[in-house]
Amino acid sequence: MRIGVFVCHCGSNIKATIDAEYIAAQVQQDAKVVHAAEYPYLCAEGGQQKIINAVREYQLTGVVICACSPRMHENTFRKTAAKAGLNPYQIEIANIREQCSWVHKNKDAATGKALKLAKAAIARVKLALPLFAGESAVTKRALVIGGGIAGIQTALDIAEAGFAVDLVESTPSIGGKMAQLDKTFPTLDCAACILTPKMVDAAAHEKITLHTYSEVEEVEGFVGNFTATIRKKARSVDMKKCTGCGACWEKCPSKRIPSEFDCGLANRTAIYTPFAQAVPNVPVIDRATCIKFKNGRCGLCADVCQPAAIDFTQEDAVFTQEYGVIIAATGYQVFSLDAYGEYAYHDSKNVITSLELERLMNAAGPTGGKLQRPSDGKAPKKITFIQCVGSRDITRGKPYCSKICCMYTAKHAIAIKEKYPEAEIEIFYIDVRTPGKGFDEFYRRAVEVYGVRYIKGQVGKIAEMNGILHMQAVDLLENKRFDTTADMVVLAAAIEPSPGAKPLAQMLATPMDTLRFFSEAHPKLRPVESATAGIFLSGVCHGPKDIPETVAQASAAACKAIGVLAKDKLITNPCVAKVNDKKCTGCGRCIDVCPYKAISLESNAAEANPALCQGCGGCASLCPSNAMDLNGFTHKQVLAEVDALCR
Amino acid sequence: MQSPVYTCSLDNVTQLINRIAEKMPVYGDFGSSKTTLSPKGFFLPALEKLYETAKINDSYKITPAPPENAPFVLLGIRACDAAAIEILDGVYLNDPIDPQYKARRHASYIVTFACETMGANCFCQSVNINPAAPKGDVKAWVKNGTFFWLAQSEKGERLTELLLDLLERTIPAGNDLLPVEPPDSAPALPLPADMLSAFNAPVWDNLHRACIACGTCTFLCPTCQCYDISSHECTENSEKTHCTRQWDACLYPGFTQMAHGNPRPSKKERFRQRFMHKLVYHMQKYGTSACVGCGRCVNKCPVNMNIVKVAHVLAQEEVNAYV
Amino acid sequence: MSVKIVAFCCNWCSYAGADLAGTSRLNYPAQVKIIRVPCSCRVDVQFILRAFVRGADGVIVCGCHLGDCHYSTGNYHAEGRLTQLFSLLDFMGFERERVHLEWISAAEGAKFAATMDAFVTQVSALGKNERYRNMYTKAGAQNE
Amino acid sequence: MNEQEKMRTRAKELHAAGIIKQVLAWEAGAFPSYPAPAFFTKPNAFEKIVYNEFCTANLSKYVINITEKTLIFLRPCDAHSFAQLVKENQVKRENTYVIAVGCEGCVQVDEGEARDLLESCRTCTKTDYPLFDEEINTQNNPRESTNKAARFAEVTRLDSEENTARYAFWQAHFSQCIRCNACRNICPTCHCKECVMDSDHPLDGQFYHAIRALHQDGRCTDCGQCSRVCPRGIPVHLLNRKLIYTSNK
Repeated sequence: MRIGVFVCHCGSNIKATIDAEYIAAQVQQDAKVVHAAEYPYLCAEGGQQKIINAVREYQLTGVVICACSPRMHENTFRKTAAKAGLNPYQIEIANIREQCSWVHKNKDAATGKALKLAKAAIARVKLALPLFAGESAVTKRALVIGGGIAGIQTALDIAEAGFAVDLVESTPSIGGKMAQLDKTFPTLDCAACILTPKMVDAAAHEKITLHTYSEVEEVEGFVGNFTATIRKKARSVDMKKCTGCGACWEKCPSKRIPSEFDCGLANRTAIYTPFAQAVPNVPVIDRATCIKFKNGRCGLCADVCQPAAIDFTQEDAVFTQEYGVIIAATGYQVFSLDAYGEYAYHDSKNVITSLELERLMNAAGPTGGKLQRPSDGKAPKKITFIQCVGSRDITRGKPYCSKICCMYTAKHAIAIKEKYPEAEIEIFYIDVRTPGKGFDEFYRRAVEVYGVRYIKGQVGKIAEMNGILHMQAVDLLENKRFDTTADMVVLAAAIEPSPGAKPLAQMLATPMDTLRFFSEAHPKLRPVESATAGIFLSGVCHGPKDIPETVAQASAAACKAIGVLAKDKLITNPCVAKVNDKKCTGCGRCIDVCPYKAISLESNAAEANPALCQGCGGCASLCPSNAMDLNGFTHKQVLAEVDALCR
Repeated sequence: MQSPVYTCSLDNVTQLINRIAEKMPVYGDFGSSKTTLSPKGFFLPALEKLYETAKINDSYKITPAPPENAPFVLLGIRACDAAAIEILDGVYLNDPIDPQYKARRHASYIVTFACETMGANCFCQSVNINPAAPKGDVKAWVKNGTFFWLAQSEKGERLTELLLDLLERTIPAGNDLLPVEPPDSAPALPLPADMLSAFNAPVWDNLHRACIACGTCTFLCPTCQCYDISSHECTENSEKTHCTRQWDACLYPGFTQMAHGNPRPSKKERFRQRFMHKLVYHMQKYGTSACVGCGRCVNKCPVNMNIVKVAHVLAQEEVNAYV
Repeated sequence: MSVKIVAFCCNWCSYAGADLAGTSRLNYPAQVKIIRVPCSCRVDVQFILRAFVRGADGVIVCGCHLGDCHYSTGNYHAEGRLTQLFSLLDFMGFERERVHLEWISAAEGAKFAATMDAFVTQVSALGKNERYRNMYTKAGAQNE
Repeated sequence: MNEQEKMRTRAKELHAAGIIKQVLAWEAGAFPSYPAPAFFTKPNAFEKIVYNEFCTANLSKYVINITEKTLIFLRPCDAHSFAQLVKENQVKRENTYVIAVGCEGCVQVDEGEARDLLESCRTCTKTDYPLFDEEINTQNNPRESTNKAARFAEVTRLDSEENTARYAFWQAHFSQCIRCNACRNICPTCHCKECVMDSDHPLDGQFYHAIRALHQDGRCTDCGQCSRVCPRGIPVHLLNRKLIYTSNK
């Protein structure tokens, strides 16, 4: 056994609090360490070459890298070892940066600990067996969950690369939040004009299958071999026959249902499509409010439907499908303002959220695009916008900045001034954040060309008295409190992950942060991949973003997914469970602990299927006779590591 | 010339013991019956440290454990245990002599005590040991309410000199002595005729199945003498190691574990080895069986398997449950 | 002599949390030494007891929050197994405060540092671990 | 106790009918109150089957990996151990013919005299037989309700004490341990081919009892054999009973 130890300086990150020479010297006391060296940047090209040369020169059979966290460069150094002809799994990393030099200021303590960690890694590498990655097939099909612009863009990109995609959307039509918008910043082009073509492309693309009004219920398997169970909720309309003529929803007598698409500002019928340009343009019967389903009478829609597409007996259809990759695109929802009673959102009709304003401004909206006060329908002369409602507020709201509110409020201001030049607009803000391309120029036009008043301050309280909204406010720049009035107040409410995100994350066994956004594999280096192999993140499900960023990330996620689908076979993780059948008594206790059902009993001894096993080790630590062991984390290795650390 | 017999009254026997205790530590007493554990632990402790090694820069220093030769007295040893000690002497004091055992054995004074009645599972008479006439440096017995003390060896005389002022010389009358041959003769423990027929007897196949190979019988047996030597790293710092000797049992799977494996692979061979050693191999080499009939194994075996049953089954060979 | 602490951290959450404590330049005592395991359910009862026998004074096992485990049910098994171990150790008279189980996510660097701080203080209050090593010796006779 | 007669007759009948090849029961020993587990293959030996309060050994472990069809007599504690072994594929149910026998508890024997009831029988709460083909006198299992309270009395008493007192209690016991492994070798659910405490010496024997108890967690049938066979009288069953106690909570 010939071990080489390489201690990295990581510039000053390690060198500052750890004496690298001392460690390189001390580890040589171990007879099996035949070479020890230190280097300013081991992960750099030069550093890796130094390792390769040393492996060849000293015929090393094991390498220990004392540097940053294995989560950062384990794969880099495994590739380096492979290049030098060493088995990639006979390399061990001692984490002396994130878990030593950066967290301990006292140099002696840090150096002492680093030496212990190095010895532990040496103890592990002495027992590291050469491991060879296995292979597993890849199902050439992708599953995109969420039909907003993010899901649509990802689906289109994957389909363009020639792979089949299933796009699952829980509402009756794809389009997501963007479909509800009027204009989009910074170019003020109409949301529907740029979205609907993509929706149609997605529906028309022969590689994309749309599953609207459907939900994913269960996901099993692993990258390349996912199996998803999807429930297509009964629309009560036969999609093949329906032409979308609309006769049914004209005749439907149950008309007083608040439309979710219009944020409740308008009503819809029991049989409905969310909006005119819905894709697929096939209505859905909302069984909770349809009279036929409630008490068996009516059925008018069936009578007027020429193609006889209405089918009240339709059942939910549940099907399972294999996928190679899964992309989460569950989007966002507006943060509930219940905690913000001072803005009288629930008391006064004229205090609305920005999304509701989008519907009021939209030509296809409840008011046909005319800006009216929801209370009396009059055109508001004076409108006040309040920014950061719920955002950047650790006490009652979300700790993060929702990123898109400054820009869409500026857009609203410009759009209103375009249509109603005499309207007076005040915007209370903490900071105006305009980081994107052409964003600040857009905001400057709102102030200079359209005369929108930006007040750096907060509104304390809003109360509506005989139709007028009275506000106590403070102007931080003038450092004065003042009262003001308005006909309408628009709250730029925070955005949060949609409710479907948490259950989906648990189904996919993908980590989520405490704010219910999907956790990316690495904030800077792998932003569109989740921590679970084969699962990618597209759009706001990963964090607040505007449309340009969402589309960019959607395409990036598609590209990563294509990276997997393009392969015929995937290299499987060799650190999987293996059984010593001489010791195994066939008691079967390990079978129940395996989350991947990878273990089966063959002729009275257990066997772990390397393609299914993900290497969690639950079976290895449960087995009383140590018959089951885990490659890469064997009993002997961990025990040796414990010894090295405790002595 | 036989040394004189001394007596003293029952109640100042404790004075005798205290007097000896002033000179050297005393273990045991003239209790009602034999001890649960056998006295072999005084000569061959369950765990003893043989030597220590310490690494000093690149050489090693070995410090053997000091021999324990401080004198001590064992009181109330019964005939079976006294005979057992002689059996152990035959093994450990003949070539190659075991230094640790020798140091302890030469420092020891054995004061035996005669048994009037047989314990529930005692069968010493079946292996021709007379409970009333134990060997040992000094033989003591109680008859008609008086305590008798007879030195039987040079060590015994040295011990008696300490107590001359407490003891009176006497010429024991006829009935003061204990009967020479055993009070009621029990059936002799049958010993196998020859080694080969015992080794290949088919009864072993079934006889061993009840045994759970726990080794309790070897642990309690006064004549079981096998040990294992192993060295351990000191937990505090890895530069120091110590080598220890501890009792082992032929019933354990690791007993004769060698590089290629174990010559006695299954419990059957190991079970057979235990009784073959006691009844046959020892008889061949030393002329007596290694069983002294103390009955400790009979009493404590968790599945009630013992040497008497094995001997009877081996010898009787008539059709019975095990064939 | 300061106490020795061994921390078993699961690769997906608590080990990443420890790394985050590093990238945020937080601070916790140097006696804590981390062993990476794929999941908290990989921590075998033998590893914990071996650490104590070899001289550790405290052992802490960290895993993902329940429901967040990368292997979906790993931390449930870990919790079941370790609760039984801790209750048995307490029953045998060992100081229950020398062992601990904590759920720490990849986003909780601060919580990681705080947990380690608290655990080191808790174990230091108990001092060196004598009981774990002397259970089988007559009041410490044999073990030097 | 006329089960003994019925057991002998049933054994002969079943053997004669060719249903079974051998019988596993207890056989009178060289000394009266020491019956030992034994396999009977010859019909005329069936007369030697005994069944009394001295039959303390649990028979279920002897049938692991048995190949010939064997008649086995099981009391409630043996039956639970046997059921656990069947569940863990250690014995093929079809290789066994099980007769459940009534049990009034066994007694500890020391120096030939019968002492009081075994601890496990004093605290026995089992009256059911999970698996059996026939029954003999199973109705007269006297399980007073006091047993239920007695079962965890010692565990709760120890729990209520200071942990230093508990440590002293266990150190006094464990320092007597001679690692003879009788508790492991008699335990029906301890059936590893090679015990981890023998080969790898992961803990140099320390915590042998803790590890053994945890290996039986969820599987131990509380038959009490481990404490019964301990030559040093260490109450190791309390460790398993504590685990049962906590997992019941």
